[in-house]
Amino acid sequence: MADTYLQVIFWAFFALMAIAGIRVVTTRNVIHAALYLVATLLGAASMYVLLYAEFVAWVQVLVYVGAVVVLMLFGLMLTRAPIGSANFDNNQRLVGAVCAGLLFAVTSFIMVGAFEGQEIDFTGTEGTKVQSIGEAIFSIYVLPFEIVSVLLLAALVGAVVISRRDEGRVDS
Amino acid sequence: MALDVDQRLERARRPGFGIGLLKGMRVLLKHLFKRNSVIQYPDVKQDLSPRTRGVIALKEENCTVCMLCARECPDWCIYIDSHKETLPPKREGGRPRKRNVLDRFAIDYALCMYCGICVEVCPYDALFWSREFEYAEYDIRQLTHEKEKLSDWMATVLPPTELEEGADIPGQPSKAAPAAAAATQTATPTAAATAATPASVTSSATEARPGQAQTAPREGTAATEAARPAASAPDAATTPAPETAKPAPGLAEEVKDQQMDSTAEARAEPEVKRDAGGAVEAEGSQAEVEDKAEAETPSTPESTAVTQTPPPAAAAPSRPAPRIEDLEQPEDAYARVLDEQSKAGSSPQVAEARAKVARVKAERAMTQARAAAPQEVAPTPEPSGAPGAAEPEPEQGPVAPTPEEKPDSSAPQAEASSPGEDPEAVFERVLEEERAKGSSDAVATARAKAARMRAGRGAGSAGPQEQEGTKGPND
Amino acid sequence: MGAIRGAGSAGPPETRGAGSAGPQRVMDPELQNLQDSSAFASEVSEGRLVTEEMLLNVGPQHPATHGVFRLLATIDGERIVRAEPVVGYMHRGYEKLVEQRDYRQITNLISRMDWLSGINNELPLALALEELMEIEVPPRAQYLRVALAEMNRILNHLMFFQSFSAELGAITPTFYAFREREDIQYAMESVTGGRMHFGYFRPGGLKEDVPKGFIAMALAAVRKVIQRLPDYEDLLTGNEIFKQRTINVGVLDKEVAYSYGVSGPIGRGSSIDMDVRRDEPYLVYDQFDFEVCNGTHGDCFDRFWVLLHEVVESAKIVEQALAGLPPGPIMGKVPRVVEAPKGEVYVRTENPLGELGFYLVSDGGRRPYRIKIRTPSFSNVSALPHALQNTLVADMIAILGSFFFVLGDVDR
Amino acid sequence: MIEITLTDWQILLVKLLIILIVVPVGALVGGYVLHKEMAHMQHRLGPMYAGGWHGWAQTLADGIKFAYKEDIIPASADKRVFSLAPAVIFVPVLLLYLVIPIDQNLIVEDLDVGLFFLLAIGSVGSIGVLMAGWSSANKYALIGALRSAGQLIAYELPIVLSAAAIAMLAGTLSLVGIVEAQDWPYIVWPPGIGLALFLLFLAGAMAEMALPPFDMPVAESELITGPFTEYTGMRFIFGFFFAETAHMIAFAAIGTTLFLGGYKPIVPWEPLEVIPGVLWFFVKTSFMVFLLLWVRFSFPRLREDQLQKFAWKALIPLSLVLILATGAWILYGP
Repeated sequence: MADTYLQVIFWAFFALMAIAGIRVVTTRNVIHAALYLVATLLGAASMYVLLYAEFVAWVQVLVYVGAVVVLMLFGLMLTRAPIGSANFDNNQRLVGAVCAGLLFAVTSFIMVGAFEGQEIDFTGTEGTKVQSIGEAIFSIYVLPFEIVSVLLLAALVGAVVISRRDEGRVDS
Repeated sequence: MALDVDQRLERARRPGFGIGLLKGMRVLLKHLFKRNSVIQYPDVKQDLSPRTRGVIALKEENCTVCMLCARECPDWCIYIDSHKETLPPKREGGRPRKRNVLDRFAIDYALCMYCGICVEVCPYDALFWSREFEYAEYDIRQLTHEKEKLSDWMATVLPPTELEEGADIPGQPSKAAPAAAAATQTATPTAAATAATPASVTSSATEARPGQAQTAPREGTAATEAARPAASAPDAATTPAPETAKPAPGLAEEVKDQQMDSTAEARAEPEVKRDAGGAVEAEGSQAEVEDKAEAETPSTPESTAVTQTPPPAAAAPSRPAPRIEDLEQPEDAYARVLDEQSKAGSSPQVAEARAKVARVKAERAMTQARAAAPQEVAPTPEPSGAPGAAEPEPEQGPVAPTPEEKPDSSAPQAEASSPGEDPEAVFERVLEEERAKGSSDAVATARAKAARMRAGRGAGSAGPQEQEGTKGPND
Repeated sequence: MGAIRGAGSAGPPETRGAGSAGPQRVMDPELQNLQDSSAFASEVSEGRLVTEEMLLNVGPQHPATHGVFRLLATIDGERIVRAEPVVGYMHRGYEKLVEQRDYRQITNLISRMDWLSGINNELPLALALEELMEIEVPPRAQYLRVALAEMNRILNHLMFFQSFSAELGAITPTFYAFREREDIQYAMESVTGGRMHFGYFRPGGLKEDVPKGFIAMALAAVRKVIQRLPDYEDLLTGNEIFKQRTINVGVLDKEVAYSYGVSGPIGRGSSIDMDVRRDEPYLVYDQFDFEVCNGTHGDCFDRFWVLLHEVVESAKIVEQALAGLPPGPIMGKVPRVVEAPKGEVYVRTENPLGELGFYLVSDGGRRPYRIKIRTPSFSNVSALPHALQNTLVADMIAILGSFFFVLGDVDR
Repeated sequence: MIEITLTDWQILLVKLLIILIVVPVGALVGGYVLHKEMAHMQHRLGPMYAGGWHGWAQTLADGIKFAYKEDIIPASADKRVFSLAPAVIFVPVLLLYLVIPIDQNLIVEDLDVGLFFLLAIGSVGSIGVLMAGWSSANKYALIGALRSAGQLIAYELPIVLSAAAIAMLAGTLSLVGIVEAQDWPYIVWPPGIGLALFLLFLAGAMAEMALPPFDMPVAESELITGPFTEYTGMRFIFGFFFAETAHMIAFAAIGTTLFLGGYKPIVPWEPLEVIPGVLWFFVKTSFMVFLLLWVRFSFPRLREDQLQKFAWKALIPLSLVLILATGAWILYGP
């Protein structure tokens, strides 16, 4: 029985994600696009929950919804945030579509190749333990983890450099 | 010194390390457990000062339609309508007289800025400040108070406060001792049953506070909220004039002049003349009513009692003094009127004020009935220049007009009691009396002049009618 | 909101995203002008990170302006580039109005000019008339005038603590200040009958003498304020957050303050050591012992500090005046009709907010020919642009609060 | 005795219903406490009339009043976003209550990653604030929203890091597990570090809820009501007042759970064990609410840049140091 429920919930969230995802790229209001993105991300989080990956789900919410999108909205509202529709179309739809399609194809190919034949065990209700994630990150994947942190640090430094360029403007 | 201040400032500017935050929190915690002093307003009312400018009350019978208030008002929010009435001559062969009759007196409180200039300029003490302030209305038109409503406010006017130590009270040494004596004299319960008692009591009360009586220009006192059963003599004597204690308007005018010092005398005379004139004029219109009242009231020529009857249109004409048992108890009257008014849809405060008026009326009626009870006639409290007698009359309080008898011991009564006296003699006698009392020269002279004038007018016809004429401007 | 141009890309403006190509966002005309201005253009052409300025109307209805006062602020993000005070929303034409009123009526009108210090408004008028009419005011009246004026000053300053702390976000001192005000107001009401608009001074003296018990009541009220001042020190002066918000914020230079005629506590905060009470004593101020408190830095903290300490000094004066209250009359020899003789006079007094001057020209009638009023708030407010430059929006609120002004006094 | 057997889903529904009732009621009570505590600290009485006894029904009356108010949406506002924003603010606050253990077994869902759930859900509300501020088409509202977002980004870190330290100490992310792992005396556990973490959490929580002295987003003297300037009626009360109070109580409960030993007795003394854990929890949460309000009424507000400086230069380094110290304690401590 639980399966039926899960099916219903899955398809509901799937529909939500699909619609929101389409609206992200078609809506004419950039803020609306960001808000649709929130819906998409929440849908993704719910998918993780359905996959018994609670921790990942809440990380998704905390990092993407709570921080990244907030930051995006912050930036958008600071810069160009007209109420009502505004056309940000720059006649590069075709290029965009090709790029997105390629990206999708490549990641799909890699993912399918990597996880071929593996199935998530839905019978056990344990799901993914925080402990196992921690162990995985800090043992098997410790190198990628460290590389990512270096990357983030570089991004941070870069941001500081860019933002410090206007030093002295206020004083002048 | 300056260096010290600078140093303190520098110390205050130094950065702290969180101690300041904790200190601030301590203050709040301290207050959390302190008993606080909030006054729960609609339930508990602050005891406002008698000088509080809450609402202006009108003592209608004192108004002579001189229009001074309306003219001086910076906001032009006072509306006065009047018409002239020609009265038949008082004596055979006299000139017909004219007098102003007040038709409308309204203050638009939506415009009023509560500066009090009207109260200040009123030469006849017809306007008073009351500390009532709760008369907000949903309809701005209701904020224009007509004279009936303004008269109702009179019930809430408080006696003025005593003055602070060292206040300049021209020529009025404290009369506390004689007043106290007078109070004890009259305070015997048996004496309370006489018509004259309230008069002597109130006058001695006035005496007890010579300060305001003399200096405060608007010595308007009221049967206020405090007009709680204060009919008994001891009460009246010990609490400063809870009932009524108001010098004649003429006196108040003199007092105003007093403050102007040297120029006072020069001005006092015309003022007083005007007073007297107004009084004489007033007398005529009320003649009929007063005659009636006079007939019913057991007043003797010697008694200081003078009928005071300025009935408003709505008020019942004076009737024979009823027996005490037939009268409504003051508290019952209060409750009844309050009930009626609230049923009639009056706003609560107006209803309350009217109820208070009713209560005062009922109390008056009781006192009166007691006085009129078939006992002996009131003894004159006048003999041998008792302070009460020579003191300006504590006229009827600034309560809404009531058809009632009010004993009145006024300065002019002196010549009234001896009708035939020569005006000059009156002048001399009153002057002497005033000096003996310790009045300042100016006051004494002014009073004496007033007395002379009255005597001069009254020389021809003695009797009750003339007495009415002496009671002061009454329009 | 100001748009950060090129926040994402540091390239020249033409290539900076498609945002400028599409339909434009709705823009203030003023903003459009700013964009066209040469300064902006040159900064853009240098390829630097430039932000657009935004015009923010603070007021005429805004909680921080306590009244109808408008501040036209050009802000860049949260930084104020320019600020221009716009006054006159409450202009009631007092100077013209009083020409149509006799002197008694003027007293009551003028009392409403600066509604927080009614007595202090009436005072210079009375003084001016007395000087013109050559009236000697009895000492009792003078002492009472001083006491009442200083009590009114305390009232005003308490109101300042109220509004200033509320503007900084501390709500609690607000209510404490009102509690303290209540006692003093009650004492003053028992004398004058009014709580804010007193109408008590008359040319030549006072309207009437004070009621019995007033001295005790007033002294108790004033002492209570002094007794409770440490609470304010703990809640505000010593508070680190308060210091952060006020120290070195909104500095008004002494020279600038001089050139704008800034006076009173705000001027003294900028170390303009001037107090009419001390420098040109009127009434009987020369008989009292009080200190004039000065700041040194001209920032919000110093202004607050000066005001706080003036309460103490005022309380001292009230105590001295009431303790030494001489007996006697309260009115000088004044003719029945107040008619100022032909002539002119300028009288200045120390209003709680600064120097209040009355220039009275009389043509000999019962009404003034002309009264020019020099109000302290007006001069103080004109110095605002200097104090506000290069501060943040949040600082603007603190500065507006520390430049305590009363709109009625600014606009008259 | 009738035995009622419910399926898991039904139990969950009942629990959700209880939350839906308890949270608004709690918010009402919290609002009343706020009024009263503020009033008494400020030498006033606060509400005294509504409902009779000490104005107990004041917040209810306020709510009813707001329900009757006209719902105004500004003409130039983005209507859909504008109407949706209060819900986006209020719903996450409701969700917070799902994982707070009121007693050992009295919890809607004892999530394995309960602590993480709290942090994640708590951060969603700020999107609602941004939506409200932007869609109002009002400069003040927008400034308020931006301040709010900046504040949230800055203070999310100290909260997460202090919570992480607690999780390290407890060795679990489950809230029940955390409570169970705490020993008396809770708050100074381990010595020094616990108290510092608690203060860190308090500062972060107050900043995230925009309570004074961190209330710049709604600073009424600067920005009127910040993002809620244009809101009226029910939207205002749900988006602003209700959410604020419910949020405050939720954070008080979280603080109780993480630092004060949750539903455990104040001191580990046999007779005190008899008192049900719910009461202990209630007492401790009340104390936390009192503390939050006390701080709230004591201080003026900081300036936005000062707040950022405080967060980035003081709180975040401090929390990193504390994490280190906690690790050291776990490794080398007793």
